[in-house]
Amino acid sequence: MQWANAIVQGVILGGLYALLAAGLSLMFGVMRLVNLAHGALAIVAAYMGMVLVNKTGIPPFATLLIVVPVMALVGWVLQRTLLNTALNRQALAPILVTFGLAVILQNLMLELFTADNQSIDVGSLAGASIQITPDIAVGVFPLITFVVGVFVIAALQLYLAKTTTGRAMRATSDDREAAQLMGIDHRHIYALATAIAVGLVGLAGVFLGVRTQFNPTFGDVTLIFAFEAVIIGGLGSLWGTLWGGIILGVAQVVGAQAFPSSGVLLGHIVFLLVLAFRPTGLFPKVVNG
Amino acid sequence: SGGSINNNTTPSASGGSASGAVAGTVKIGFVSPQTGPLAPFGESDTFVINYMKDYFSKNPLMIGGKSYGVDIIVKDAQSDSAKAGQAAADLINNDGVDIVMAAGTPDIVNPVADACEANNTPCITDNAPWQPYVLRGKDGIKSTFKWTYHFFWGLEDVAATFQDFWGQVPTNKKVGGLFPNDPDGQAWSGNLPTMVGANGYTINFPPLYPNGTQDFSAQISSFKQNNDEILTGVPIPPDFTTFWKQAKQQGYNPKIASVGKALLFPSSVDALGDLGNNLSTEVWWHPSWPTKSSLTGITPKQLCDQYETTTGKQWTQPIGYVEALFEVAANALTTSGSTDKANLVKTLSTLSTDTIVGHVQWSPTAGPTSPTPNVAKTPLAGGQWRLTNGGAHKYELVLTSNAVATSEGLNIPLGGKEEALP
Amino acid sequence: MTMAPLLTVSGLHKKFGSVVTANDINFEVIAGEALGIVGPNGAGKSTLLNLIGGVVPVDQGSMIFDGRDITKMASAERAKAGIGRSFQIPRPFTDMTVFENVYVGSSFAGGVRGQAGYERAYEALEVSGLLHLSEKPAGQLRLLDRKRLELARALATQPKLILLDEIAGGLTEREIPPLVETITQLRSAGVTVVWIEHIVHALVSVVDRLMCMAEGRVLAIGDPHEVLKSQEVIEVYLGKTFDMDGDV
Amino acid sequence: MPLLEVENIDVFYGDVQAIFGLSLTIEEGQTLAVIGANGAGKSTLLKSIAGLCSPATGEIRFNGERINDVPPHRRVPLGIALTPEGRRIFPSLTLEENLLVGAHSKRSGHWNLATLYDTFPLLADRKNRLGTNASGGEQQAAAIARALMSNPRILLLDEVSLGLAPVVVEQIYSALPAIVEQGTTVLVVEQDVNQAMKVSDRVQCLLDGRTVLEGKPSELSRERIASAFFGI
Amino acid sequence: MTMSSVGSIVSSVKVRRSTTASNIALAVSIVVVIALAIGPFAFLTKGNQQNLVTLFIYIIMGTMWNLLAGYAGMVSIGQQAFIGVGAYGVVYAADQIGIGPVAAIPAALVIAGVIGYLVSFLAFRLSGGYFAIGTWVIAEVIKLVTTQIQTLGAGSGISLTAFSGYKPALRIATVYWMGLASVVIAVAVTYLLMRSRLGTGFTALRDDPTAAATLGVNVTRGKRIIWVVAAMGCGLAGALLAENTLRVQPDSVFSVQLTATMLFIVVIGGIGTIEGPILGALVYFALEHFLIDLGAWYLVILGIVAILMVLFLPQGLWGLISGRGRISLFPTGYRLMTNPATPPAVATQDNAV
Ligand SMILES: Nc1ncnc2c1ncn2[C@@H]1O[C@H](COP(=O)(O)OP(=O)(O)OP(=O)(O)O)[C@@H](O)[C@H]1O
Ligand SMILES: Nc1ncnc2c1ncn2[C@@H]1O[C@H](COP(=O)(O)OP(=O)(O)OP(=O)(O)O)[C@@H](O)[C@H]1O
Ligand SMILES: [Mg+2]
Ligand SMILES: [Mg+2]
Repeated sequence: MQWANAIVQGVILGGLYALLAAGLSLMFGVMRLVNLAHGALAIVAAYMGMVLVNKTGIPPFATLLIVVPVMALVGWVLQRTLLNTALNRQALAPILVTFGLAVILQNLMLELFTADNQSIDVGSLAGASIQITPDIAVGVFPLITFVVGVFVIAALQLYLAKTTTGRAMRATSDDREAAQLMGIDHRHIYALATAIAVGLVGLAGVFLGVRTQFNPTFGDVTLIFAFEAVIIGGLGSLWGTLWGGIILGVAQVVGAQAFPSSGVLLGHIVFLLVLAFRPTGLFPKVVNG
Repeated sequence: SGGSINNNTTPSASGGSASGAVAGTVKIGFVSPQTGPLAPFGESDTFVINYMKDYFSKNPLMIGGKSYGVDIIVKDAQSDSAKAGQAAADLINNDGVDIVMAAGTPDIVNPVADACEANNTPCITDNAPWQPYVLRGKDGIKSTFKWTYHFFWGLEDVAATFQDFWGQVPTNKKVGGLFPNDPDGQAWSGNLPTMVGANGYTINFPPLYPNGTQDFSAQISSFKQNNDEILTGVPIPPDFTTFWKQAKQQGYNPKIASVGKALLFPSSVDALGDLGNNLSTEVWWHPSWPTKSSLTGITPKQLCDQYETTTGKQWTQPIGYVEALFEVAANALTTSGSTDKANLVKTLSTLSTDTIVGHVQWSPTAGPTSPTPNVAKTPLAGGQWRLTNGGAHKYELVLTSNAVATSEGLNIPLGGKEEALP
Repeated sequence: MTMAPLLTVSGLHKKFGSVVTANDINFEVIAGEALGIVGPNGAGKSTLLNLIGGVVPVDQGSMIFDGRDITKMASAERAKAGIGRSFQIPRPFTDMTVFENVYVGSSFAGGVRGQAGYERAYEALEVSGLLHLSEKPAGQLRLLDRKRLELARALATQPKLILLDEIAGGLTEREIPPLVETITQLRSAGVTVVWIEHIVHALVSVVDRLMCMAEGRVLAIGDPHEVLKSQEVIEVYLGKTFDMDGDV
Repeated sequence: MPLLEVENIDVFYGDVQAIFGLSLTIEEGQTLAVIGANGAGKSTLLKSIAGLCSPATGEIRFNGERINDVPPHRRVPLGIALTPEGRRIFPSLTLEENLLVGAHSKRSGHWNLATLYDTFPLLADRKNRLGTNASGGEQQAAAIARALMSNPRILLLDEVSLGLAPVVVEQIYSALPAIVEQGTTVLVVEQDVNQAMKVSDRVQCLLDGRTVLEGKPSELSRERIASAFFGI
Repeated sequence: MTMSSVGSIVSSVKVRRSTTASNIALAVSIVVVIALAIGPFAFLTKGNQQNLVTLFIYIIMGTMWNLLAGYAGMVSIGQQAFIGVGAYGVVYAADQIGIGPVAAIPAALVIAGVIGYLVSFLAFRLSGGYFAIGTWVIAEVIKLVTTQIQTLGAGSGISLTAFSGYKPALRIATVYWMGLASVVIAVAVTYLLMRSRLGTGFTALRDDPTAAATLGVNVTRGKRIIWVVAAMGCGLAGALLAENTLRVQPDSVFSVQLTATMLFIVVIGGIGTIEGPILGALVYFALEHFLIDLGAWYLVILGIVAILMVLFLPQGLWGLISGRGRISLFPTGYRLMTNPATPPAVATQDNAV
């Protein structure tokens, strides 16, 4: 029963990873951009949510109505200013620029909010749970996170596959110049993709802020797990990212059940095994040519 | 806001003498984590250092009959032990400090002490239990020290304090242990079980998990299965929050939870929302301590109030310990009568100071105040965080155990009795 | 010229996902000959060169080159064994000069370093008509010179067999004859040539034999004019209105 | 009024000048072939018209309006479509999705999926194939069809027959009359001079970034073209 | 066949590999190194020596990351793995095997090399973005495994005690000389590697691995050599770090921040040159020295500087100084001197033979 519980909790944790990774996956997929500022941006959103809750007293979930659009706007501006220029430079540029951005954001937050641990208070929801069997109980909030994660991935997948803009995004990701020749403004498309991605980071950040305590340097920890989810699933494949998150979550929790000192380690090892045997991830987007 | 750090780091106070001619300057180096993940430990340093600079500028030290100005040079360890070691070596070899001080977790204290040993410079540290400080060689072998001195409580005090809590609430005496694989977690898990075993408590702890773990289902199911009615441990605050919320969700409800580190700072407890109520923790220092500074005469209550008005934040426990470092250093310098380094360590080896955190006394052979040479013990108490429901702060730390401190001769008033968790 | 096969390809298979690009390919390249390869787009011609050159691993089948089984050999080893190749889309080392590009060929696969390597590279440049650009960064070359560089690099490896993939593609009618001339000379110097080209008349003026591929199979192989007259080849490749005489 | 006028443009790549004071005029409904040796500047000319290169001096007018400063993605809605050198099919999209992206600018007209599948039957059979898996010929056909999806007033075709099997070249050229019939103006760059002469109303020959010869195919002899080609 | 049968016979092809600037640079470097070597007897205080060791560590780190990314195109964010291995290796060799602090440094280097070699079989299954993240995860794995080893202090870390008999001045000078030797070796090995035929092959690999392979460059072997050398170099940096600070703690020596430092050094100095990382390390060291007192603002400034460099000065400071590579103090290229003065007039059109 412990094992069943571990699997259930792992799947649920995977939902959080997928939610965290969705924006990363989108930017990876559309712009081939490895966004190392992803974690820091999530923490920015968490602080934003916290300040809103503390200052205005609005319910935590209502902050999403402000945090997500504001983060989306941040994403838009970021792309139009720094990232579009970076994408025109050498291959290393985006990695370096987003890394620099992460350092800047982290330390600005340190100046603004100090290194104190903070959290977004959701009151009694924090401890609420649903009893599934006598031995398995699932937290309501983690469950909400999981459902939101799945919903976000599904919506994003549909958006990319079925809408004109989604198609334009994929086309631009394949060949930027050719897309321009189709009448697509690549800077607009990229900015839109980044806006969506950073908006999703905002969503994930608020959920993270409710789930645990955060401080300005907390982003690094989440970043590596989100990356693993994206890569296990295969670059650019959103369903892959969801599966990647779930596989990672289950590996960590079930791993910890077997070897409590090595849950995180076993998660990493599963990740490396996937890479060793399927270097392009489990659900790669295209056969590379 | 944490305030700007730059004005503390440049040497100052050297010229500001209020009482006649200054014969020289003593340089005190101070290493603290001001940025990075350990920054909460260094947060109050700025306040205390400014307070001390202000004091020394008006009250030069009298050493060997001469008046000395005091230069305090602060270096940021950036929460990194390698940087902490480098900072200490830099203070010694480039800034030429006479004495080095450091505070805040073994990650900072240990490398600074190592650097001072290697560079033959006196060093005074605190804010880390003495066991991880002493046992840091190969296989946790006890190191011997010549130049470095430490004062703090030890794990035996935590064990005693926690048992004092636990005795106040009826339980099955089964304890679940949540220990991370870091210096604190290693030291606690290595010592606590035998220390509480004598009184019939058994600690069930799964192998140490790495910091940053995102899911504690394995630990929770182990505690549930073992029916551990008591929870203890020394997790970092984010991990404890993750754990505690999950424990509630998965139906693990211990009767009492006594946790170190995660519950040290009020901000961490605030961040638990209402789930922080009645969690208990060891208390190093508290405004109600019946002590005062041997240097400035300030009382704990006054110092905390001053901190709260200056920074607008709730008082924290490291404040007293940072102040105490300066008391000890000043006492050592004046007692030794010179700034000679060898002379200073000789003085330190038997130095006795009644500081704002309690009595600090080293002795060359193990004794009641000094479990091992170079280490002095300070009193410990215990308390519970209670929701104030509309008070100045969300939570107040209410003292519920003073057994250890009392046995060491410090009579700390209790604020209440230990209450069981809901 | 001897009639001994320099390269024997037997039962070669290759699939990319569901796309079969080599389907039981069998043929021999005779030492000293020039073999032309034509075939519709996507027939698997470039893939075949990739398989021979070791850029892409074989699914099934074997290849014997110069008496050695090269089926599992790494591409660097094949280059050392004497297989040189050019790429359909030129792949210069953009951060190096033209000379350095060619020196990579002579010093690695060619196995001659230092002075001897420099001389080999120099010769290859001269043969390919690139000597005057030798100090230019290869990234700044235009298409024609990039194609020449492909040839020069392959030559510098001192190959026994040279695999050419559409080196005349994109060249104008007037630029083709000199290239044809270079290849003819190489051949008469004893280098075996396998050449893929859609400019059929250029190909036919050089090669001894012609192979036509379609859908990963060998459709026909033999005398160029015979092959071009084959009904199947006309259908899948040449088209009914094809006119051999295509120059300006 | 001519549909497209290029007047005295100079185009640079960094420090390198590729086009020198070039001019060109094309009337609506005409087919113009641009020929010339390697590096003559043909692709650069088309890229300048499509907006991927911007002339340092001179003017490009479309339908009488100066478009020098209009970015490439805004030229598509005006009715300019380029089939670039190397096809540039989107590899991770199916061929049909490639065509749909071509319709991004939402210009209406004769061309849509149905009419294009009629004109290029080979695409109809393979519409669900990923771009990356299509053969060179399929890609070329898709690239032309994709450009037509924007119902351009002028279609710019670069190196239509490069690297294609003769039979595919034949198929593609046989689709050209249907395009012209819809009133689409065509500017084609072609290596194969014979092909160029067959399909065009007018031929313009470039050498080193300048026009060296122009006229009706019927008026130009092989010798004049040959000498114009290489400047001898 | 010989090609001479188709081309003209060449008797005296001349290729130059050094320049006046590089000869001067070599001479100056030798003088500087000698001066630095006698420094502890003459003009360097203990504090200077310690600071210089930090600078040496930065130079080694930058040089190694540049070797990987700048020369071999392998963008790794997991180099902290080898710093950690080097640091722990030195403690293990010096204290636990007991070979003393000096011999422990080469021992740590070997340990890092062996682990680097083994890890390469996993890491090399990845490329591009996968490789970057994969190496980071590998570093985390090595850290997590290290923290399970009780004799190495597990999660608490461990102090280096081998120096306990040394007087401070001798200890500091010993570490300093080891550091100086290390930095000279690291830079020299990198330079010689890049100057060798292998180096030419590596540059080719970075530009186009497929084409390089068909010209006989053994891709995997070449990459593996670079990877192992970089692992050993980072191990060396880690060993020096441990000897300079005397305490090794997992979160510190396995911190991804170390790779960030390498990245900043290379970006500031200029990627793909020998000079760049050296210059970058000097600038980074100076920035750290002067701005560290600004606390968090220091890192904000560093971040801004790095972003601006990447966007507006992608060749780094060295690129600016050298006039986009026109001056090279450590040239690796081949200049063909036997060049026909002018190209044949119509060479571009029809002189293919
Ligand atoms: N890596 C790959 N992944 C998937 N499909 C591939 C890959 N490489 C080649 N193909 C497919 O294999 C088929 C054969 O390709 P190849 O390049 O060998 O054709 P070709 O005969 O050289 O054609 P062309 O004359 O157009 O150059 C094509 O359909 C191509 O899309
Ligand atoms: N991206 C570029 N950077 C620098 N120079 C370029 C670039 N593209 C083209 N050139 C140069 O501009 C000139 C004209 O090139 P362009 O591609 O327009 O010629 P073209 O007539 O299309 O030739 P081709 O038949 O080879 O396609 C050539 O000298 C070429 O080297
Ligand atoms: Mg091909
Ligand atoms: Mg062109």
